[in-house]
Amino acid sequence: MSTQFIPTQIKQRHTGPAKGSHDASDICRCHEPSEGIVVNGESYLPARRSVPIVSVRQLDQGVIELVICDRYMAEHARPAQFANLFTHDGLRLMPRPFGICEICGDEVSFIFAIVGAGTAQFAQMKAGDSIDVLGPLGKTFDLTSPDARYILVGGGLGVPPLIQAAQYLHDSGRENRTTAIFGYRKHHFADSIVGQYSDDVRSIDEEQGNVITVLDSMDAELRQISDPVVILSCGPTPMMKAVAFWASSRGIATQFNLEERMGCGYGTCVVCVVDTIHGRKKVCLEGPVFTAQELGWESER
Amino acid sequence: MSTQFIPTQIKQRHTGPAKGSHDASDICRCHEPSEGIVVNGESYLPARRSVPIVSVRQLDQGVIELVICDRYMAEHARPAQFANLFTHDGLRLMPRPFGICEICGDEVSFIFAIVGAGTAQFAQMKAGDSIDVLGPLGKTFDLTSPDARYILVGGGLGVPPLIQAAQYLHDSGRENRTTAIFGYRKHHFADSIVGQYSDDVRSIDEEQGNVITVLDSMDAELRQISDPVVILSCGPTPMMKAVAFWASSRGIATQFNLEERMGCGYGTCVVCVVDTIHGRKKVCLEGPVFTAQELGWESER
Amino acid sequence: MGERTMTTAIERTDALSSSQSLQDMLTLPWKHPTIVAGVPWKNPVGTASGTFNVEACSRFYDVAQMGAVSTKGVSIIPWEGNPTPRTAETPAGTVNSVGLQNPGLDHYLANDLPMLKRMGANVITNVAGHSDEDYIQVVERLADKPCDMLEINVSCPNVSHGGMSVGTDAKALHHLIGALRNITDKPMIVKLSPNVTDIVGIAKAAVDAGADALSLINTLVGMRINTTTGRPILANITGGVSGPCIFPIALSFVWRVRRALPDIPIIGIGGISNGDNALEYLYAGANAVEVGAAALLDPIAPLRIARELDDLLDARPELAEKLAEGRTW
Amino acid sequence: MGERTMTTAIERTDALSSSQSLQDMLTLPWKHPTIVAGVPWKNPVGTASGTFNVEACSRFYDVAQMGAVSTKGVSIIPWEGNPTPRTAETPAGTVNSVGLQNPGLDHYLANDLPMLKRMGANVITNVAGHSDEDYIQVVERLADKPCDMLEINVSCPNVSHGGMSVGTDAKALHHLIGALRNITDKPMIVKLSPNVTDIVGIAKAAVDAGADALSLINTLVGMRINTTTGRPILANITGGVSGPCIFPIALSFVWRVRRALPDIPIIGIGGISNGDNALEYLYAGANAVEVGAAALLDPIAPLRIARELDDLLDARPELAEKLAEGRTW
Ligand SMILES: Cc1cc2nc3c(=O)[nH]c(=O)nc-3n(C[C@H](O)[C@H](O)[C@H](O)COP(=O)(O)OP(=O)(O)OC[C@H]3O[C@@H](n4cnc5c(N)ncnc54)[C@H](O)[C@@H]3O)c2cc1C
Ligand SMILES: Cc1cc2nc3c(=O)[nH]c(=O)nc-3n(C[C@H](O)[C@H](O)[C@H](O)COP(=O)(O)OP(=O)(O)OC[C@H]3O[C@@H](n4cnc5c(N)ncnc54)[C@H](O)[C@@H]3O)c2cc1C
Ligand SMILES: Cc1cc2nc3c(=O)[nH]c(=O)nc-3n(C[C@H](O)[C@H](O)[C@H](O)COP(=O)(O)O)c2cc1C
Ligand SMILES: Cc1cc2nc3c(=O)[nH]c(=O)nc-3n(C[C@H](O)[C@H](O)[C@H](O)COP(=O)(O)O)c2cc1C
Ligand code: FES
Ligand code: FES
Repeated sequence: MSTQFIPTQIKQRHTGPAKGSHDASDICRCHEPSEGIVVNGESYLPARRSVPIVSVRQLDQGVIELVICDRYMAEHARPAQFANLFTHDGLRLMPRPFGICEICGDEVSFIFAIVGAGTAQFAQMKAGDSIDVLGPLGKTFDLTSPDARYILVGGGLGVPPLIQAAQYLHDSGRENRTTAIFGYRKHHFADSIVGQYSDDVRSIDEEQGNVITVLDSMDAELRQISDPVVILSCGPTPMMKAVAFWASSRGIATQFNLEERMGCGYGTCVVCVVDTIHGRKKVCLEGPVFTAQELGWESER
Repeated sequence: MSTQFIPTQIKQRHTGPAKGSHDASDICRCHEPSEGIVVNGESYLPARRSVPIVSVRQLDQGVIELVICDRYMAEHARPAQFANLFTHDGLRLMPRPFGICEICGDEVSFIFAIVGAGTAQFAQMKAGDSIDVLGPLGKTFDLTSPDARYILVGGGLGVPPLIQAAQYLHDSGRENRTTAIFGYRKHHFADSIVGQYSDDVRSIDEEQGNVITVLDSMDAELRQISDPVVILSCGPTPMMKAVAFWASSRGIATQFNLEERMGCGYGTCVVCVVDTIHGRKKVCLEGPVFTAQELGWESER
Repeated sequence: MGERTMTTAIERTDALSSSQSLQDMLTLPWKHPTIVAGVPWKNPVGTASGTFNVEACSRFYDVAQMGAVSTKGVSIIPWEGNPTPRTAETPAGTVNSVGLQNPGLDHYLANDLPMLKRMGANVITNVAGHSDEDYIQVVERLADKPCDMLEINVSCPNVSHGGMSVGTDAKALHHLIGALRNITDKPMIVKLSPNVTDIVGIAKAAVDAGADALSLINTLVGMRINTTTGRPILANITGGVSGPCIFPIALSFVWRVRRALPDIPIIGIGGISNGDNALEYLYAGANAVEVGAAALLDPIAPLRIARELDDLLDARPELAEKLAEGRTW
Repeated sequence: MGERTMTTAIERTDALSSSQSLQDMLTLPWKHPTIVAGVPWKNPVGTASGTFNVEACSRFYDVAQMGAVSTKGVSIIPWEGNPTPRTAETPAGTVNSVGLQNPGLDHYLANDLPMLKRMGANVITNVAGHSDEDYIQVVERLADKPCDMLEINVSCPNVSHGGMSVGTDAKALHHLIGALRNITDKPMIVKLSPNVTDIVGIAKAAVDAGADALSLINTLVGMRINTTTGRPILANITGGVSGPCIFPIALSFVWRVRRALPDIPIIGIGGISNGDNALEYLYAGANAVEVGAAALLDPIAPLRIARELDDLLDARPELAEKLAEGRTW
């Protein structure tokens, strides 16, 4: 097995007690009901709300893990769903969407790169601070096939939804059915995290090649599997297109988690569209998961 | 003596150690040089800067005292000068000007009413937080006459510059030359503060009358004084005009501390003007102190 | 100091500070209704076109609680809009270039409109077109449909033909609105563009031609540039700016049109993020308001703002009474 | 994800985050000069008219360090401006109605101009008038005075005659600028109003009539209302909106004029609060920028922004070289 662990501490959140400077049971009480809000017999989703931050830590240069406490999101989020985070800054009002990463009790983690003003501000936040969130948003990966073998192909900051997929499969007793192929620029910052949920982590960095190199090396192995193979992928568009091409030429099903600049994140503004074979679709509401077929990526390279 | 002390604690800041949750000597080190900034032999004023908050406390319902630590301001501020405070809120960028109240070591206090968004945010701040300030700004009361008797006539939130005048006179050995006549809506929230610097505090609230009632009661007393009498006043415009009329009919000199909505506070935008007999003048740079004569208030009522 | 008062309400109703429960927001009776061009609104707050999609929003709140809902611009055939990215952040706002992507009138009539009416919403159908003929076809087909009002969007900065070009030319606008007036009896709101020299001239042209009400403003033309690449962020280069940043500008448009046209019903739009902002529009002379960008930041913002305004109007019985009778401040 | 980069510079140069010392800001050599209408600027950042007063600002920094300083509008006789209150806060901005209060040309020539030149500043004299004749008199008397450039303000929203009415009418503008061109050889910048339907038409009129450069934008018409009294906050009712809120709008004006007029020098103005904002203007096609409202919030903001831009240009040698030669991106 080619897993490479970098010297960040292995996370204990899934099995051990919650981290952060506050006691989780204490911090997590003030929240949304876990069942949405029922008024006159109609059930409504919780809207934007302020929740406490449990911890903020740096995983790598410019890569941050931020953990919030929100019971509703923790109970309802499914792999590939995302949440909008908001700054406290009146000059920067727009939503920042991030893939939901790990879920532990009432806690939900996000992993993001500092790329601009909002992420820089989030990185400065501390345990105990509050942050506004909306979510979970969007549709999930299709993980319904009970005997499928899932290959999680992630690039850079595309790994969070794949970690959530690994955790979900793990928690539903299918951890032996996942392989994580993560491509990093340099440090393998997420290996220890996904390693909690999958014992087959084959990561790679720029010096070593790319995710296609790893897929190629699995070719023979995959041919021998009789179960259906499904690739879940999230990362830079060129990477995802390469994965789509690789998989389609082998008849392997693929599901891609897309990103697009968003206005609202919940389907009301038609800002976040992507071209599909069925026309322009909202990534936030009709996605973020699309198959290679829907995207017309099967024959492209 | 008609001084009325309300049951707020007497402030010890002038004589005792600094309040606030931080040790003042610790909190006050990180700052502006006290002598402005000299570059190439030219001396410049310090511009906007971030300074620590030493304490925030409520003096009365909706009336707050906020103390900052800023050595430059503490050393250079003179009575009637003011400072711009700024919110941390990108939606509310404009300066909030406040009269400089007490000075103690490197600490400077402000007293303000919560009247809008900015003051509400300042009231929420805590010791140890930082706040952006610019100042001291504006001109000072003329307190050069060594033997004058100063009557400080303040209304509501107009008292801070008069407290600073009382402190200044006190610190230059003239505390027996000040009488503070403060008119309050209800609670006499500043008596204990000004009482540190003046032993003649004659305050009044709406139920008891107004500052003119007190001035009238001093009429005989004042006629017997051979020293020049100078009234310093700050408060609602109708009050100040009444004071101007009362004083001018008695030949008493008056200096008024005006307020006007400001764009910059340091004389660059011409937003804050007041009509004077010499034309429209900038309150922030050519004021905030003007005499009744300059304002043409002598004959008005 | 004469100016200082203890009653400024700005902060009390600030965005997201509301602690009202959704339960209360959805069930309390509305105290202060209004009437716009003869159509009763249960409160003076509507959703603004392009920021309200019934499927998306009704998951968060009962859309029938709004004074009205203005739908995304509907065109006679489906439009695919502009390429992405379609949004960029601006200080205290956003600039978007959706370009009126919408699935077309047939889809609207088969899906959104029946769903909205089933839910009990007061529906304003926002109408888009590339040409007079486009608008005419949509309005004609809506004549017997159960929408309550029409809002003719002649002010979208993101479509090259029609859209803003009609809304910035008094003559062209007069011609279009006159033509539409001939074919519909529905209360017709004309939505105006702020990107003009003479808003009063444009407003008068719309009213002369038969508009029953005006809504203003649509977005202001704007853009952002990525300083890493040196290129515009929006694929369409420019887009429409909305959000709190445009609030004072939009307010002055409403004020100026109200001064020039004392009787026409006006819906104020632009940068509203709390009840106090909405109130400023009512004092500027609006009969009602629509909330746009704020809904992008929080799905229930329009409802929260309606509740805040409803409470603020308690202390202003004179204004509330005028609104209730379809008059304005 | 293709879009994600690690190099966005917005935050690095955010307002007030600069830790550069005043010492450095005032003494380091400038690396990236520009040329506007033949006049060398030591850096591409000037102060905007109405937010720079030499007496007030020179107490905080050496004004000769700016690329240029644009003075408050100067009229032939003293103007007393509008009544107070003259300012109100707006989301991420401010609205003002100073109304061009200024002590008149004689005072300017006796005080401000000599003081500025003694200090070594590159001086743009901003010219105000109520009529063509007003402007002509000021420009005539400035012909032999030591100011470096003229900026003709035909875009102030706060004066009833002249001011914006000239700046929103291409014909009137062409007439005025033509008349001024006949009487001055000084580099003449015409400052344009954003409150127009067709900025390109206006810009062309100014250039055809002999403008050497354009500066844009002046403020957008706006207002605020006090919801306690129901009355406008500004005594003048409406005023001009400036500050970060107008940034995307102003940027698009510069972009559009640059596309239509590839060769005219342009000074970008509006909502600049850091070096990265200034850079967006340069990529939009400006040769230089002016900083207005940011200086109200911090006296040394213009200098800080100039330093931030100077550093940002280090990594953009191609752009820097073009600017140094008086060309644009
Ligand atoms: C569904 C979805 C899931 C995502 N998940 C992750 C994740 O798990 N980890 C991670 O690091 N990043 C993720 N991203 C990208 C992330 O949203 C952006 O990096 C982030 O919004 C940048 O914010 P900023 O304030 O730092 O940048 P700024 O440039 O200051 O942002 C300005 C505006 O542009 C938007 N924006 C800027 N870059 C992007 C981008 N690449 N994609 C979308 N919007 C952008 C911001 O949301 C904001 O509205 C995701 C994006 C989407 C759409
Ligand atoms: C020279 C001077 C000294 C002052 N000293 C004091 C003092 O010691 N104590 C005190 O309580 N108040 C004082 N004031 C008034 C104080 O500045 C305002 O109460 C305060 O700015 C209101 O801010 P806000 O954010 O709460 O109100 P908002 O209404 O949210 O403010 C919006 C904008 O309007 C301005 N503004 C609003 N009301 C006033 C006002 N009455 N005067 C000037 N600007 C206003 C604010 O500065 C801000 O730019 C002084 C004003 C001036 C000009
Ligand atoms: C994403 C988005 C899409 C919009 N689409 C439309 C539209 O289809 N038709 C229309 O008339 N206005 C449209 N608008 C304009 C808004 O209805 C509103 O006039 C404008 O955004 C100003 O209000 P705000 O500041 O509250 O957003 C759109 C605005 C946004 C932000
Ligand atoms: C208080 C104030 C006064 C102004 N006075 C003038 C003026 O006299 N002449 C002029 O051409 N522009 C004037 N302006 C407009 C500014 O120069 C500038 O064009 C505008 O404020 C936009 O830039 P900003 O967002 O950086 O402030 C004034 C602006 C402000 C805020
Ligand atoms: S972001 Fe608004 S519809 Fe997707
Ligand atoms: S507030 Fe700007 S000159 Fe006084």
